[in-house]
Amino acid sequence: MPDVRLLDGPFDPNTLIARFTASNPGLGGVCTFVGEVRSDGDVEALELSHYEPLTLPNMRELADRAMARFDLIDVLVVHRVGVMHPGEPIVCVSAAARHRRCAIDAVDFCMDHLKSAAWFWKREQRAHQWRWIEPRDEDYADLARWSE
Amino acid sequence: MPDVRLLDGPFDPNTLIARFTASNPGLGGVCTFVGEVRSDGDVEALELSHYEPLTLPNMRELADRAMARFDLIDVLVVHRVGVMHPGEPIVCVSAAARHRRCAIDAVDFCMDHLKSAAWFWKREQRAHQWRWIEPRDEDYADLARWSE
Amino acid sequence: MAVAIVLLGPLQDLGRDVPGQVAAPLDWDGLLAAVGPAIAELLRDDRVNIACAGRVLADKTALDARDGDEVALLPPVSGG
Amino acid sequence: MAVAIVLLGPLQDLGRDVPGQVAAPLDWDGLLAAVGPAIAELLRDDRVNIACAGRVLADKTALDARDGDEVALLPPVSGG
Repeated sequence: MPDVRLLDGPFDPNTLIARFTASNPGLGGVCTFVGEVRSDGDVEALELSHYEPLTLPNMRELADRAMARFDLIDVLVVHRVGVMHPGEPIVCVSAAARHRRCAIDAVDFCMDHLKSAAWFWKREQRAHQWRWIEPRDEDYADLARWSE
Repeated sequence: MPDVRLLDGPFDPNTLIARFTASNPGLGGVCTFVGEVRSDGDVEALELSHYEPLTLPNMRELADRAMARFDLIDVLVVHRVGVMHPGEPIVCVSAAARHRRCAIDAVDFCMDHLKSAAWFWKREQRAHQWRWIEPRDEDYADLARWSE
Repeated sequence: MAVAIVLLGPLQDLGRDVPGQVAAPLDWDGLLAAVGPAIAELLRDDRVNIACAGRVLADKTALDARDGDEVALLPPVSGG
Repeated sequence: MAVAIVLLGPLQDLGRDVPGQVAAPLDWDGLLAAVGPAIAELLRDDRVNIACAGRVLADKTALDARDGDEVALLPPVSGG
């Protein structure tokens, strides 16, 4: 049963991962990706906005697709929204599967979709100025790998 | 600086991962894979043997290759040896990189090599009988993906 | 009787003059007229989506918003 | 003066009669003779490696173990 969350405050990925792993004992393997706000030169803060009626349903659908496509035992998809600072976790995806390749590929798949096919908009604050981030061509290319 | 360990007793991956992540703040992303002994029907125990003069140096070399090939900030490679029971962690690989694709690929690369190009031999106990496990063709195929 | 218009991401900054509510019903031409020429130009970009009542439209020019619907203007995402 | 012979993985079970030590120096033919025909047959398999003094030999038939060296017989691995 996928665990999908949209959080508007700080979270501790290790607590989530420990609970996720403990709830799936003797399962084979768990792959996890945790993305943090990068300490990138003079970036002071990052804001992720989203569109409530679409974002969470879309993430749930993504988790369901990953479950089916990669034969997962379970998947955890957690995404932060709101204003965050360097070093704070933004995203945590964890996949449990009997075979490692499925777990690793599922995390890769979910991250590519969260990056460029989920309803999030990002802006950065540098020198007290907010600037919207454009999607990167690289992210579209990553996503295209999964089209059937 | 890669952290590479061969352990002959139980370990808690979450403690290792939490420490690894905390030592690399604001880094971008961390990908982790944890493999456990599977609760596979009537498997009672699993034993991994190794050859001391080769195994750890070979794992260190693997970590160094991953650091260079995937432009990692840091990598953690931990492998258990000895007798283990279902649900116990066998392996934990964690890679920190500025870009998620590098972190994910590095974990994939290290796992494929640990599976079929590291000096470990595995046997399983079922109904009080020990049986050696043959390498799987699938593992060789996984490894071949990384040849240049 | 009204349709709500919501602007997301960078469109928020560009569309400060867009009214939060317009009269129902609202179709594609009505939307382009309501948001003004600058935003209308952006809406014609293929990468900009429109959702009505919580569903992304496969064909945004087929917009048909009724009383009480929310119309969301969704620029290209940049998440994760 | 002696060379130690160590058997790894499944070879441990099959090579219970292999002596732990043999006289130095030890070359490929000497090794095949020392381990007996069953293990000798397995050693000829390309997937079986031999390490001498902590180094895996690129060409195992070039084995040249000296006094104090350890020769390890390494069957195909099945790790992780």
